[in-house]
Amino acid sequence: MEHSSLPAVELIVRTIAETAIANEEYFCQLDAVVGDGDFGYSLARGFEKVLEDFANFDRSSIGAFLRKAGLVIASRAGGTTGPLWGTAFLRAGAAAGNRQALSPQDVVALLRAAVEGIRQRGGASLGEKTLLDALAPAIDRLEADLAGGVSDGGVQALANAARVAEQAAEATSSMIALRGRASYTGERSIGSPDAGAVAVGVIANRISAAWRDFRAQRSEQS
Amino acid sequence: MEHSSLPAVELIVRTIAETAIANEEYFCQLDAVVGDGDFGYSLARGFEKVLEDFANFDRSSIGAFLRKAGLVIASRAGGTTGPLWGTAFLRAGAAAGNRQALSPQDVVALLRAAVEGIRQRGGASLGEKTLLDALAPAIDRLEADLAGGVSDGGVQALANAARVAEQAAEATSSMIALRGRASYTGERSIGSPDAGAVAVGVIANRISAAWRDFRAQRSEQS
Amino acid sequence: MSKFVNDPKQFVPEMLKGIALANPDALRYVPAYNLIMRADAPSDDKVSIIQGSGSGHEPAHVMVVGKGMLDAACPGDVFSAPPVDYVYETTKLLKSEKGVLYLVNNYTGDRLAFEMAAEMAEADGIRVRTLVIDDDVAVSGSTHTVGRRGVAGNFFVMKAVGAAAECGDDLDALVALGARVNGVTRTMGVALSSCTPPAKGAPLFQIAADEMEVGIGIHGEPGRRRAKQVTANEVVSLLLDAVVSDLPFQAGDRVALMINGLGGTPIGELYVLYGAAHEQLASQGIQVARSYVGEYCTSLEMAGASLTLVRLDDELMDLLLAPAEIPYRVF
Amino acid sequence: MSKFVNDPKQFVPEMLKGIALANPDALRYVPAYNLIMRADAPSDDKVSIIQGSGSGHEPAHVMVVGKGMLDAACPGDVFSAPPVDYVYETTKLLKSEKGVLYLVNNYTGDRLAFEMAAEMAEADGIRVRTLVIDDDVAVSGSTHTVGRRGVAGNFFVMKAVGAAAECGDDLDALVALGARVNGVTRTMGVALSSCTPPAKGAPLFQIAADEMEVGIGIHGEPGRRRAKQVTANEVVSLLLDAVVSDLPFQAGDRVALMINGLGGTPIGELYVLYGAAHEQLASQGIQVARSYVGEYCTSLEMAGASLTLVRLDDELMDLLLAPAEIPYRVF
Ligand SMILES: Nc1ncnc2c1ncn2[C@@H]1O[C@H](COP(=O)(O)OP(=O)(O)O)[C@@H](O)[C@H]1O
Ligand SMILES: Nc1ncnc2c1ncn2[C@@H]1O[C@H](COP(=O)(O)OP(=O)(O)O)[C@@H](O)[C@H]1O
Ligand SMILES: [Mg+2]
Ligand SMILES: [Mg+2]
Ligand SMILES: [Mg+2]
Ligand SMILES: [Mg+2]
Repeated sequence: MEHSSLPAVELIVRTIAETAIANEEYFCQLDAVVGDGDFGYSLARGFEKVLEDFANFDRSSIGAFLRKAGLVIASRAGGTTGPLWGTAFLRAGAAAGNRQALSPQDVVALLRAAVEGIRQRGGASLGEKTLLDALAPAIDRLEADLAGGVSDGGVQALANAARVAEQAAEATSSMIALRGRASYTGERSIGSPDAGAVAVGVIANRISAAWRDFRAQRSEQS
Repeated sequence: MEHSSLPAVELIVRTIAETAIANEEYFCQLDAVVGDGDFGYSLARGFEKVLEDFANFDRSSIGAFLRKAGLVIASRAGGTTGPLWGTAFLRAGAAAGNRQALSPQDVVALLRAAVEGIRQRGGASLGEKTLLDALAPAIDRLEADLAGGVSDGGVQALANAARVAEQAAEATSSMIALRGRASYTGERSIGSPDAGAVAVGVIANRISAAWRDFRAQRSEQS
Repeated sequence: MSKFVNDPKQFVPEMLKGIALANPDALRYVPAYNLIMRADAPSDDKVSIIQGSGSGHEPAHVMVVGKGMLDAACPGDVFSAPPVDYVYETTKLLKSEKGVLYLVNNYTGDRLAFEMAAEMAEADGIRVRTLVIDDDVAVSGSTHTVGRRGVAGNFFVMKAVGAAAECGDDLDALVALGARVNGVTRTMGVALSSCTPPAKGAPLFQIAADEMEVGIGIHGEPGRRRAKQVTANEVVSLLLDAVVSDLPFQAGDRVALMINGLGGTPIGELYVLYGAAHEQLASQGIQVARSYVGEYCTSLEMAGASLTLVRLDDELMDLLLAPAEIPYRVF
Repeated sequence: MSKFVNDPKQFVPEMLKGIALANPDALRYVPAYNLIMRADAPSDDKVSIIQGSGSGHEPAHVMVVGKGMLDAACPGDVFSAPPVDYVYETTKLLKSEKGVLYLVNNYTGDRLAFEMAAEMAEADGIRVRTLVIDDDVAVSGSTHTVGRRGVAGNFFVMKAVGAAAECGDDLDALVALGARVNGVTRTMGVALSSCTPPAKGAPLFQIAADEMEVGIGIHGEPGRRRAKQVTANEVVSLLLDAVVSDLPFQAGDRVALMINGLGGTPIGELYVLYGAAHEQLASQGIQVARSYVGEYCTSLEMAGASLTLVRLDDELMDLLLAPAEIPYRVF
């Protein structure tokens, strides 16, 4: 993670997509407990299309690549998920601009831009039992770990961030849902974690593992 | 049953009515197996009204009394049951005419008229799995038993007829329904008795018991 | 029993009261005979058309009383033919110089009630003729002495004779027309679930979650066979096979196609069936010239659908398109 | 899963195909965007009205596209807001000099999709305004940052602005009218059963046979509370209490009363509810001047109903009575 280039970004996006598709049913089930059960479906439809068009994405810059992913998600995924996740990728793309590689600080800035996009589009604050409640603390931890510099290309930092995301997702159980379809369950939403937050945890975990493998391969090759 | 007078006819009609009402659910269940489950309901609604209006029925003759019962049944009971049972009572009433008492032969003639009414109205033949399959053989038996004259006022003859009705009703199990709603079940109707036939058996049984009690009371009093 | 009901025995009267309250100007309700009639009927310039049957098939028939359709409906309890009295009293109230037409779905109970009522009304000097409707192809074969059942196709008979009666056609002409419509109308249905009459409180029959009853009657009577559920396209194929081959409908025919919901199936699914039926018919050279998708003749909350085809000619098409005003409406 | 369905993922497209085949002259279907539009739209003399939402609420909204109602509907999958793309492409196809009106039921997913699409369309020079509908009184109180849901009352907004648009009213006038209608419309529903989205294959939520969910949303979202089932009259009381007290409706008001079926409840039961509601309102001095009983906004095959009241004035009554032609029809 010294300087992440397009292949690294491709790996991350592909990993997110594959994880979303592999967990379609699980994410739906989570959403069914407090929401309306379509979260996994919407997410999978969006990322299916991402993989379908993947080869033809604009690769002129990291920003162009991420924006294209965002457009595809927004255009194909329904529900609240399409606009929110689409906006996240669009904003990350805008933050990346026409860079060909990203510094660790760039990565954090890009993630912050994504979070800010979700916040603006959906109007949610922290503590309202949404994916933000897993995403924001994970980015905080990542920023802290990366701040002092890393020697392993960020493998450990990503693992830590993933663990934080998972724990934070778990912790949404005690929150009362105030956003999205889940909010209608009111008090009844207490006791089950937010589907979006759990998805962030699962995806962060898969990214962390994929990144570790990717780095391992690279060091073998070098 | 030497000479049945209006009180005896009243007793029989009342017994039929009370039996129909008491067995509403049972008769519905039977009809639900091969038919549409409303037989007990229709029968009970008709005879409920008979009991309601009972006190005000025309008692100028046995015929008038039975015709009134028939009209009430036909007017109040729905389904196939209303027209068929109504017609039966109307025809029995017509056969009784303005008699004030009935000889055993009159009773048989009156029952035959009822059966003929059902046959004409509904178009069914014996063996088509209808109430006729219990009613007709029971009347045959009654006629045979009464033919030689009886010493007990017909108590034994009625008991025999009731037993025949019950057995004949049971025997409809092996028939294929060719009339009424049950006919749509076709082959599937085999194995369950006809609801109307079972009702005839149950009612005949109650009449037989009621008649025995009625005779016993009369001989005590005399 | 997941139903909106108060006293189950009052289900039908309370439903009728609701219909009357929702249509205070157009309809009159006579509680004594479960009677819903046009407020402006009878008229001596028009044959009075009466339909009656068990309840539980709504909108048939109490919600299709009005200009261009029925003049009156006198239903019995749920799934039970009306008592003779209801029919007779209804007939007296709808008496017209031009006569009274009974539309009767072919079930023993209904036929007998209308037959006895007709005898009584004729004794009073009222001219009555009866048209029996029997469009259901599920029931066939020599064992069925009771004949075919009348099901959703009765809508087309009511619509056609209703429109013709509005034009002043006389009783004999209406009987002939109705017989002609009935003669070109064929239906078959399939049930995916049972249904529960309010006063019974339990399902009418048992059917497994993955089964269907092919050729179901509208009172839960069994049809041709019990089978495993199949795809929507396959359901359409087997219904069409039975219906098309029966008349038979042939390449070049123009038809009306009705996909009728049995009460518990959402209209979205009915349109899936409709699309498949329309295309399968087209591939046989049969052109759908008019479509009807929705609930016309139901079995309480039964999940299922029936498919009706009517062979059209210009006269029949005009009658189907003629205006009508009934409680069952969108706007 | 007792449903008429082929590939569950193709459920919505196949339904839309059926609608298109049944209405070849009046409608156009664009499969790429789940789009059903009037064949004669857009027109520069008329604001184009677009509604989109998850599917599974039929006849809303794909079956109410037509003269006097919507110009187009672009639904998402079952219970899922449409993707932004569908809305954006629909907007481009319906572009009119007089502008485009979005009618959006107040759910986060729908709002976000229409908001993003509006941004994109406006960047293309299309004039777009959005009207958010939120008639459901079940959702209230300070914790509900997302606000009230849009449910069956959206019919009245569509009908009124649809009629006004047909008369040539401009975009701002339609937004004002729609807001006015939404402001006098209140709804609450109750579910007696759950429902099963085709692609899910299992019920959305669990509810015991003798329970009801009071204040249910049209996607199976929970309402105010879970309770034991009560009589039809009691159901009406508790719905009316919530609805009447909310606006509040008052003695002397003239209202439209809608009893909307949620998909699995037969219309006979809806009329039992209607009768009770009509009488209870009358006893409060509130006069029902127009009735709507049937299915307007459903949740697949859910057993249940919602009750909507609209406070009427003469203008609104005229708009409700204005003619309209849509696929959802009887004749
Ligand atoms: N306003 C919001 N802001 C941020 N995240 C949200 C918001 N609303 C919902 N979410 C997230 O989206 C997830 C649900 O997505 P999805 O099922 O597509 O939405 P819905 O069915 O509510 O339209 C929730 O679990 C939550 O994490
Ligand atoms: N045509 C007929 N002739 C004589 N009896 C008949 C006929 N049809 C039906 N039944 C009798 O009536 C009973 C059913 O009555 P009911 O439930 O009222 O009729 P349905 O529901 O078929 O209209 C049957 O069990 C049978 O005994
Ligand atoms: Mg969801
Ligand atoms: Mg029966
Ligand atoms: Mg019956
Ligand atoms: Mg959703």
